[in-house]
Amino acid sequence: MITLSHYLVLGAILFSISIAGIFLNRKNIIIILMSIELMLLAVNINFVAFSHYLGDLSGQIFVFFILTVAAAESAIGLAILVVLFRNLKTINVDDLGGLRG
Amino acid sequence: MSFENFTFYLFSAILVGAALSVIFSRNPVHAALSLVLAFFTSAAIWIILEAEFLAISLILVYVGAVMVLFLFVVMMLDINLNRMKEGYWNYLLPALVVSGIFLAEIIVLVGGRVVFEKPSEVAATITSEGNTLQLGRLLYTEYLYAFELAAVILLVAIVAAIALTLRRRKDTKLVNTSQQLSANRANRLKIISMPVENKRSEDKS
Amino acid sequence: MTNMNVYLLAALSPLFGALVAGLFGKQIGRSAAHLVAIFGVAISLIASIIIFVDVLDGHMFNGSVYTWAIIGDVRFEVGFLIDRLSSLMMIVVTSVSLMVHIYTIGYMKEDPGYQRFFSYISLFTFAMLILVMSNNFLQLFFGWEAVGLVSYLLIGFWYKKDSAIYANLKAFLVNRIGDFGFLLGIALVLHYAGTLDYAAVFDQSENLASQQIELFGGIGWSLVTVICICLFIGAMGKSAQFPLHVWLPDSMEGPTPISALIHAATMVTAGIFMVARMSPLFELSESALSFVLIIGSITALFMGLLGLVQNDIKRVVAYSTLSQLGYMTVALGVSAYSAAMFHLMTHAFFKALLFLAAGSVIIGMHHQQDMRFMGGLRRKMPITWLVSLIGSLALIGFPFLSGFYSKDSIIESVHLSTIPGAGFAYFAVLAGVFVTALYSFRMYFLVFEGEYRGGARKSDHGSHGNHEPHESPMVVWAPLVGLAVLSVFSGAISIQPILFGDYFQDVIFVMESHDVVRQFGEHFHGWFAMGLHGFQTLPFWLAAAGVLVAWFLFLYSPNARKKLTLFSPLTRLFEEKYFLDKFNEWFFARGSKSLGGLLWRIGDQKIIDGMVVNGSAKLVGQVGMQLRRVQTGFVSHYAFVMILGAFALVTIWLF
Amino acid sequence: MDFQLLDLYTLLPEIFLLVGVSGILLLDLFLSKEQRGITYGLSLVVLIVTSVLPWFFYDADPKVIMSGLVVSDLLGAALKSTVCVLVAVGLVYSKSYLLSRGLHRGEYFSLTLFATLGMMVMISSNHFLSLYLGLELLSLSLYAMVALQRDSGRSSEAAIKYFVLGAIASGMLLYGMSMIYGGTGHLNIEAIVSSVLSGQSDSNLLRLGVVFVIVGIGFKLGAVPFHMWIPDVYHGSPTSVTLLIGTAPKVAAFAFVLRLLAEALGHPSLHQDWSQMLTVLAVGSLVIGNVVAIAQTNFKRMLAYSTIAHMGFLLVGFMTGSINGYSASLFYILTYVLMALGGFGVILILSRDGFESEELSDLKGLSQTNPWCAFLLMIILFSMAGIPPTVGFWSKLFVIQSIIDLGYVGLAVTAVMTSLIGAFYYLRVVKIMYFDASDSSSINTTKYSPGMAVFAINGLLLLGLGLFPGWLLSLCESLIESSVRTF
Amino acid sequence: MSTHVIGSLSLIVWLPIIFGVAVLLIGRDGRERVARWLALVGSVLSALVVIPVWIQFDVKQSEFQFVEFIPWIETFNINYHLGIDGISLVLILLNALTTVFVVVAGWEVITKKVSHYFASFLILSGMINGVFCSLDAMLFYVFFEATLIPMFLIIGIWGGPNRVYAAIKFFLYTLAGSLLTLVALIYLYRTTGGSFAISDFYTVSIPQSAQVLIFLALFAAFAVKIPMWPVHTWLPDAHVEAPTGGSVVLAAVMLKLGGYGFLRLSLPIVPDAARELAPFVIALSLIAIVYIGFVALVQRDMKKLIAYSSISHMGFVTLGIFIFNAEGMQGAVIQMVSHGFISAALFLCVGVLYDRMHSREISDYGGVVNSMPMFAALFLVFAMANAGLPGTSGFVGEFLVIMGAMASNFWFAFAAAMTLILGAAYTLWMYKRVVFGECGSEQIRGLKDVNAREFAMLFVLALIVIGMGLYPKPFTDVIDVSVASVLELASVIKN
Repeated sequence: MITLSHYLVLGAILFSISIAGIFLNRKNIIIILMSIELMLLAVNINFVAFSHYLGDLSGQIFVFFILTVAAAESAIGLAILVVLFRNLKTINVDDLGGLRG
Repeated sequence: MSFENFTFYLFSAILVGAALSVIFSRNPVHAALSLVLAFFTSAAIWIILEAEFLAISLILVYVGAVMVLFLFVVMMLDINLNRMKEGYWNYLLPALVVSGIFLAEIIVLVGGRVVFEKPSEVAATITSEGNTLQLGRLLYTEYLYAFELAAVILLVAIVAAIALTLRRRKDTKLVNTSQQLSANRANRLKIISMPVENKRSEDKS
Repeated sequence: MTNMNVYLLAALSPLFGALVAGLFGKQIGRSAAHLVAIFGVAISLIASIIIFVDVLDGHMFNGSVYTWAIIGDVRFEVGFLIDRLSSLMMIVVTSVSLMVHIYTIGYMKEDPGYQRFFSYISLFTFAMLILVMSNNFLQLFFGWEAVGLVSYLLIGFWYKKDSAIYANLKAFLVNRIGDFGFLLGIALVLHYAGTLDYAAVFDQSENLASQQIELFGGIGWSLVTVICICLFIGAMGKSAQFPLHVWLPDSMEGPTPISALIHAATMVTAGIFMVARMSPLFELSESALSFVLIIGSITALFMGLLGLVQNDIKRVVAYSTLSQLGYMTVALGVSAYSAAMFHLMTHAFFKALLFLAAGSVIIGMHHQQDMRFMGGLRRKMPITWLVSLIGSLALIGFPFLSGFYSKDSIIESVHLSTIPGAGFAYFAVLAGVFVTALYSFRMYFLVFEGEYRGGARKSDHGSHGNHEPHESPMVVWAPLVGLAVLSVFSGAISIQPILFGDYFQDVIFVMESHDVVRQFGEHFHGWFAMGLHGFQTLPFWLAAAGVLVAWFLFLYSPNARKKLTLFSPLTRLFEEKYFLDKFNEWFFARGSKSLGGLLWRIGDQKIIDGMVVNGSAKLVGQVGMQLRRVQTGFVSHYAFVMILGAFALVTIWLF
Repeated sequence: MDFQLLDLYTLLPEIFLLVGVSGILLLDLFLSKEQRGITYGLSLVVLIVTSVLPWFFYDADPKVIMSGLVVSDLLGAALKSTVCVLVAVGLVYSKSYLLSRGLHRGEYFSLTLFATLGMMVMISSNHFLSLYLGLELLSLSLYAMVALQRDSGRSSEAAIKYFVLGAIASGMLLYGMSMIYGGTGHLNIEAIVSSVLSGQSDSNLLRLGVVFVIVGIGFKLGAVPFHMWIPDVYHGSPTSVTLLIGTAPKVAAFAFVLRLLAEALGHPSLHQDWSQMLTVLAVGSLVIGNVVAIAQTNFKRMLAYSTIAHMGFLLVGFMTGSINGYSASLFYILTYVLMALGGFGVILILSRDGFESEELSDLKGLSQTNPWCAFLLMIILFSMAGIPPTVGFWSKLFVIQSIIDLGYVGLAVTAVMTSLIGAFYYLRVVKIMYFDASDSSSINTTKYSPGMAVFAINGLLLLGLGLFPGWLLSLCESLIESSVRTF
Repeated sequence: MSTHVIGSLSLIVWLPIIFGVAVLLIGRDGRERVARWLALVGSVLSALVVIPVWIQFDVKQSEFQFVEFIPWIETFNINYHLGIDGISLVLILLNALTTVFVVVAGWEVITKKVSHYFASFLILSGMINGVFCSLDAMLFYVFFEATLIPMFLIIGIWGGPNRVYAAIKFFLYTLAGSLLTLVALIYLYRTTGGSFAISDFYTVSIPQSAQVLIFLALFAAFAVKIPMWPVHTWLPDAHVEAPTGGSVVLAAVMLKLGGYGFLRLSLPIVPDAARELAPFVIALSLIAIVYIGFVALVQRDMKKLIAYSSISHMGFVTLGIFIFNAEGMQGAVIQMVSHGFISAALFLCVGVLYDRMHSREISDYGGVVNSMPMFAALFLVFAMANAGLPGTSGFVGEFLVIMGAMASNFWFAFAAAMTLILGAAYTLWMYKRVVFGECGSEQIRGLKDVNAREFAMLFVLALIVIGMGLYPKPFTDVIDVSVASVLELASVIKN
C-alpha cells in the first residue's frame, strides 16, 4: 500500500538531493538552476500527494501555477544568465566574486 | 506487492537516480537530460496520484519548453568543461552530511506520523468527473484571479527576456544614411590650433 | 546696634582701599592709590581702637551680619564676634598693617606694581580682620583662605622671578594641606554640633567631649581630640609649624613689607589666634594639647637652629619667626593661651620691626640680601642700626623689653605644666633661648658691626653697584621707630592685664588643672620686679651665652669658625634644612606627579581607553572585518549559508 | 461560485495599474528615444492614480473576495497606496540617473509597474496562491530590473545572485506551504486558521511548514542567515533599482509576513515556535548587520547591511505576536522605508553621468558643496541610528516597548546595544559629510531638481514625524487592529 | 498646581530653537553679520525670558511649577509635560547665561559656517532647557538624546585636529549609556501600567531586584554624562577638541544633565536601590575626586587639565547626591551651577589665549601676565574659584558636600577634602606655568590684552562667581525645598 508518507518521503529525498546539488555545484550556475527545478519538483510532488490524499483539488491548482511560474522564472533566469555570459564570458560560480565583503 | 506499489517504487527509484545524476553529472547537457528523465518519471508518479492533467502539463511545459530552453542556453554558452571538474569533491562531504541529516529529519517528521494512514476515502469520490475537467472548472472560476496573475507573470517574463537579451549589435556595419547626409562642414572637419612644436625640439637638441 | 557700623567700617574700609587701588590704580595714579589705601587702614585702626575701648568697657558683641545660606536646619551666617581677644587682634593687625603701609611708600617706590601692591596689602588687612572678627567657623575659614590667597599673590608679587612664583605656589599648597585638616575639623564640628557658631559650639563642648568617633576599624577616638587635631593641622599650616613650615622661609621671595606684615606679624599668627579662640575645645582634650605642645617645641628649637646657617638676612629673620611661632604654640600646648597671645602681640611688634629693619638694610644695600657682603652698617645706617638692636634684644628676651615678658612667661608656664610632653618642651624652649640669641646676634654682628664687606660684589650689581649703603628715607624709618617703641614698652605695660588680669577672662577658657598661668601669676609682683628678677634666671644667662658665642665667632675671631669642623655635618644638615625640602620635593611633588602620570597613562589611556573603550570598538571593527569575509561573493556559499540556516532552524525547533 | 461585480470594484487599483502598464507597454513601442519622457510621465500618473484608488474601494471590515484569494481591508488599502507613492517617489529620484545610464526605457518603467502590481497583490492576498503569485510577480520583475543595465557586469552578477538565491528561497517557501497545506488541508488563510483552531491539523507537518515559511520570509526581508543576497544585490544593482528593492518591497514583505504569520499561523501554539525562530533571526540580523556594516566603504553596501539590521529590529517587534508588536513593526517599516528612500535617493541625486557617487568617500565635504543636501542626509542618518528627535527613535522605541511589555528585557537590551554599534557607522557618514574636506569634484552639486525637492520633503518628513509621531502610530495601530485577528 | 497649555516654559525651551532655526535659514554665507546679531538677540531674549520665571517662582512650594501639559503621543500616553522645581530653575538659568557667553565668545573667532555654529548652540540650548523642564520621562529622554546631535556637530566641525575621534567617542560613549536608560524607562512604563509621567514613576512600587537593574540602567546614562570614573574618558578628548564654545557648553551645562538625571530620576524612582548602591557610587565619586586630581596634575594641555578638573568636580556632585542629606545634595546642586560658571570661564580664558596663540600646550606659554595683565587677573579669579577658594562659588559646593560627607563617614569627607590640595595644585601649577614668569617667547610679549568683548564676558562671569561665593543664599533658597522633596522621595521604601 502506498501511503501519503511514501510520497512525502520521495519529495523529501528529492528536496535533499536538490540541496546537495546546490551545495555541490560551485562551478556551473546552470546546474544550480536545475537543482532548483528539482526542488520545485519535490514541492510539486508534495502538493499533488497532499491534494490526492486530502481529496482537495486546490493543491493541484497550486501545482499548476507553480509550473507556470517556474517556466517564467526559467525564462528570466536564463535571460539573466545570457546577459551575464555576455558581460563576463563565464557562468562559473567561482568567477562571480566581483561583489563581496 | 501490488502493481501500484511496484510502479511507485520503480518510478521513484528512477526519479531519485535521475535526480542524483542531475547533480553529479559534470556535463550540463547530461544533467539537463537527466532532469528530463526525472520529469518524465515524476509525471508517471503523478498519474498514480490521479493527477493526469498535471502530469501531462509537466511534460508539456517542462520537458517541452523549459528543458529545451535549458539545453538551448547550455549549448549556446561556450562552457569550459575542464574547469567544471576542478575541486568538485571538496564539498561532497558537507553536502552529503547536511542533506543527509536534513533528509533524515524531514523523514522522521513527515514519515513517522502518517506512514500508516490509509488513503482518504474522499479521494476516490471525486474522480468520476475527471481531473482535467475539475481543474479547468476551478481554474476559470475560483482561481480566476490567480489565472490572470499567472498571465501577468508570463507577460513579465516575456518583457524581461526581451529587454534583457534583445540588443542591437554594436559591431554592426549598418550605415545610417540620414546621419551621413545631414553631415556638414562644421562637424566633418574640425580645425584646431596647436602650439608650434619646432621651438621645443630645438631646445631639446 | 550702632556699633555694627563701626565694626563694618573697621572691616570694610581696607577692602575699599584695596578695591580702589586695585581696580582703578592705573587711573588714579600712585600717590592717590597709596593715600586711599593708607586712609582705609588708618580708619580701620581708629575704628579698632574705638572698639577696643568699647570692649574694655565690657561691651561684647556677637551677632550676624547676613545669612550666607540656609541648608536644611543649619544656618550659615556671616557675623562678628567682638570681644577682648578679637579686639586685641584687630589692634595688632591694623597697627602693624598701617606701619607697613607707610613703610611701603618708600620701599616700593620704584616698583612698577606699586598700586597693585597697596591693593594687595589692604586686601590682606581686610581678610585678616574678617578672620579675627568672625563669630563662626565658616567665616573664619573664609578669612583663613583669603589671607592665604593674598599671601600667595604677594609672595609672587615679582612674578617674573622664578623663585618667587615657585615659592608662592609652594606656600599656597602647603597651606592647603593645613586647610585640608582644618576643613575636616570644621566638618566634624558641624556634623556633631549641628552649628558653626562659636558660642553654640562651645555650649556643646561637654557633649562633644563625651563622644567617640571610629576612624580605623572599630577603635574609638575621643571626638574632641580628633576635632582639635584636625583644627590644629590647619593652624600648623598657617602658623608654619613643623612639618608644614617649609613654605615660610621660601616666602621671603616676596617684598620685605610683606614678610613683615604677613609672615611675621599677622597671618602666621592666625593659627595661634585660632587655637586660643578654640580654647574651650582644646582644653577638653589633653591628647590634643600634647600634640600641640610637641609640635610647638620641635618647631621652636629645630627651626631656630636653621637660622644659624642662613646668609640671607631675611631668611634668618624668617627662621627666627618660625622658632618664635613654636614658642607660641608651646604656650598653647600648656594651656597658657594668654601667654601665647601675649607673645603673639609682642612678637608682632618686634618681628615686624626686625623685618622692616632688614628691609631698610636691603634698601640701603641696594637689594643686596646676603649678610656676607654687609658689615659695619652701624655707622652708615644709624637709625636702622638702633632699631635693629632693640628688636634683637627684644627677641632674645632682654629684661624689660617686650620679648622678655612674653617669652619668660611662656618658659615659666612650660616649666609649671604637667601635661605629657612638657618636659621635652621645657628643654626645647630653654635651648631655644640660647639658639635665638646666637642667630640673632650673629646677624647683628654680621650686618652692623665689623668692616663693610660689600665692595667685593660690586661687579655683580651692574648699574647701581657703586652706591655706598645709606640710610633709608623717613617713610621707611619712621615706622621702624614706631615699632621700636612698641617693642620696648608693649611688654611691660600689658603683661599685668593680659596675663594675670582678667583681660581674657570671658574669652579664653582654661581648665583648673591646666591653669599654669595662674600658678605662675602667684609669683608675679609687677612688671618691674619681674624684669629685675629676669637677670637671675636661667634663660637670661643662656641668652647672654648665646650673644657671647656669637660675638666670639662672628666678630672677634671669625677664623675660629673654620676650626669648628666638628660641626660641619651638622652645618650641612642645617643648610639642607634637615633635607625636608628635598624629601618633599621628591616624595610629594615628584611622587604625586609620577602617580598622576601613572594613573593617566596606564589607568586612563591604557586600561580604560585603550582596552575597554577603543578596545571594544576595535574588537567590533575586527569582528566586522572577519564577518565580512563570510560574504565571499560566491553564490554557492550564499546558498550554503541559507540552507544551513534552514537546517539549523529545523534541527533546533523540531528536535 | 459567486461572481460579484462588486469584487472588481474592489480590485480597481490593481486593474487600473495593470491596464495602465499594458497601455504604457504598447505606447512605448511607438515612441522614439526622445519621447521616452512620456512613458516616464505616464508611469508616474498611473502610480499616483493607483495610490489614490484604494481609498475609494476599501472596506473598513475585512472583506474576502475573489473566492477567498483576496482580502480587502483598511491595512491593504493603506499599504497599497504607500507602495505606489514610494515607487513613484523612487522614480522621481531616479529620473536623471536613468537618463544618464541608458535605463530610461519603456521596459524599465513597465517592469517597475509590474513589480508594483506584484506588491499590491501580496498586500491584499488572503490565500497562499495569491501570496505566492504576487511574490513571484514582484521578484521576477526585480530580477529582470537588476540585470537591465545590460552592459554592466556588476549588475548582471548581482542579478544572477539575486535570482538563484531568490529561487531557492521560493522553493523553500513553497515546500513550507505544501507542508502547511498538508497539515491543514487548506490554502486559504481563513480556512487554515479555522483548521488550526479546530485542532484537526497535523502539528508536525504544520511546524515543519512554519520553519520553511520562516526561511522564505527571512529571505524576503533579508534576515540573517538568509541575508546573503542583500549586500551584493544592493551594491551591484543600478542605484535606482536598489532604491526600488530597498523600499516598497519591504512594505509588501511586511504585509506578506503579516498575512502569513500573524494571520494564517498566528495561533498561540504556532506563534510560540515562530516567535522563537524570529528572535534568533532578529538577533542575528541585528548583530551581523550592524557589525559588518562598520567594515564597509561603499555607501550602498553599508545601507544594505543597515537594512539587515533594521529588518532585525522589525522582526523583534514582530515576534511578540501582539497587536502592539505588529503596529510597532508596521510603524517601523513605514519609517524605515522613508529613510531608505532618502538614503538611496541621495546617491541618485548626487550621481551624474559616469559617476555613481556610491562610495562613502564621495560624500566628503558634502556639507560645503551642498549643505542643504548634507543636512537632510544627516537627518536621515540620525533617524536610521535612532537618535531623537528624528522618527527613527520612535520606531525603535515602539518596538522595544512592545517587547518589554511581554517581558523580553534581555532582547530589548540586545536590540539597543546593537543599535549603538549601528550608530557608529551612521555617524561615520555624518563625519565624512561634515568633518572631512571636500576632495571630490565629481559629485553632482545641482541644488535644484525635482529629486532634490522630493529629497527635502523626505528628510523633513522624518524630522516632522519625529516631532509628531503620534498620529502615524495610532494609524498603524488602527490598521493592524482592523485587519489582524488576535487569538 | 495650575496647568497651562502653553506658557513660560515652552517659551524657554522653544525660543532658542526657533532663533536657531532662523539663524540657520537667514544666515547664509556672506551674511555672517546677520547671523551673529540674530544669534545674540536670540540668546539674550532666551535668557531674559527666564527672569520672569525666576521672579514668579515660589520658593516655598515643593510641587512642580509652571506646569504645561499637552498630549503628544496618546497611544503610549506620552505627553508634552513641562514643569520646574528649584533645581531645574537654577540649571535653566545657568544654561541661558552660558548660551549668551557662548554666542559672545564665538563672535569673531568663528569664521567657518557661522550661521551653523550659532544655530547649533541655540538649538542645543533649547534642548537642554527641555531636559530640565520635562516632567514626562520620554520627553526627557528625547531632549536628553537630541542634545547629542548639535554637540557632535560642534565638536566635529569646529573642533581641533583630532576632532573626529573626539566627536564620535563623545557621541557613542554617551549614547551607550543612555540606551539602557531607554530600556529602563520603558520598563517603568510597563510597571506603572502605561504612564511615562515622572511623577507616576515616583509613586509606583518596584521590587528590589528590578530596582537595582533600573538604577544601573539609569546610572549608565547619567554616570557617563556627568561623567564618573571610570566612564569619563570621553570628556578630556571632547573638551580638548571642541571649539571654545563647545567646551564651554559641554562643561558648563551638558555635564549637568547627568547630575540632574540622578536627582530627577534615579533617586526618587528607585530609592531603595539608590540607597543600596550608594556606597558603590560614593566609592566611584571619591575615586574620581582623588584619582582624577592626580591625573590632572600631569596634563600638558590646558583644556585637558580643565577637563580633568571638571571630572573631579563632578565627583563632588555625585558624592553630594548619594550621601543623602540636605547639605550634600544642596552642595551638589550648587556645585553643578558653580562649576558651570567656573569651567565656562576657564574654557573661555583658554579660548582667549588660544585665539591669540593657537596653542593649548602649557609649555608654549609663560609670562602671559606681562602682556595681558587684565586677563591674568580675571584668569586668577577663575583659577582660584576652581581651586575652591572661599568667597568664590567653587567653594560653596565643595564645602557643603564635604560637610555632608562628614555626616556620612569621616573618610568620605577626608577623601573629598583631598581636592583642596589637589585642586589647588593642578590649577595653580597650570596658572603659574602659563601666566607667571618671564615672557616665554616673543609671541607672548606681543600678545594683546583682552578686548572689550572678552573683558565684558569674563568680568560678568567673575562677578557671578564671586557673588555666588559671597552670598549663595538666593540660590540655596530656590533649591532648598526641591532638594528636601527629592530627599524625601529618596527615603521612601518602595519595594
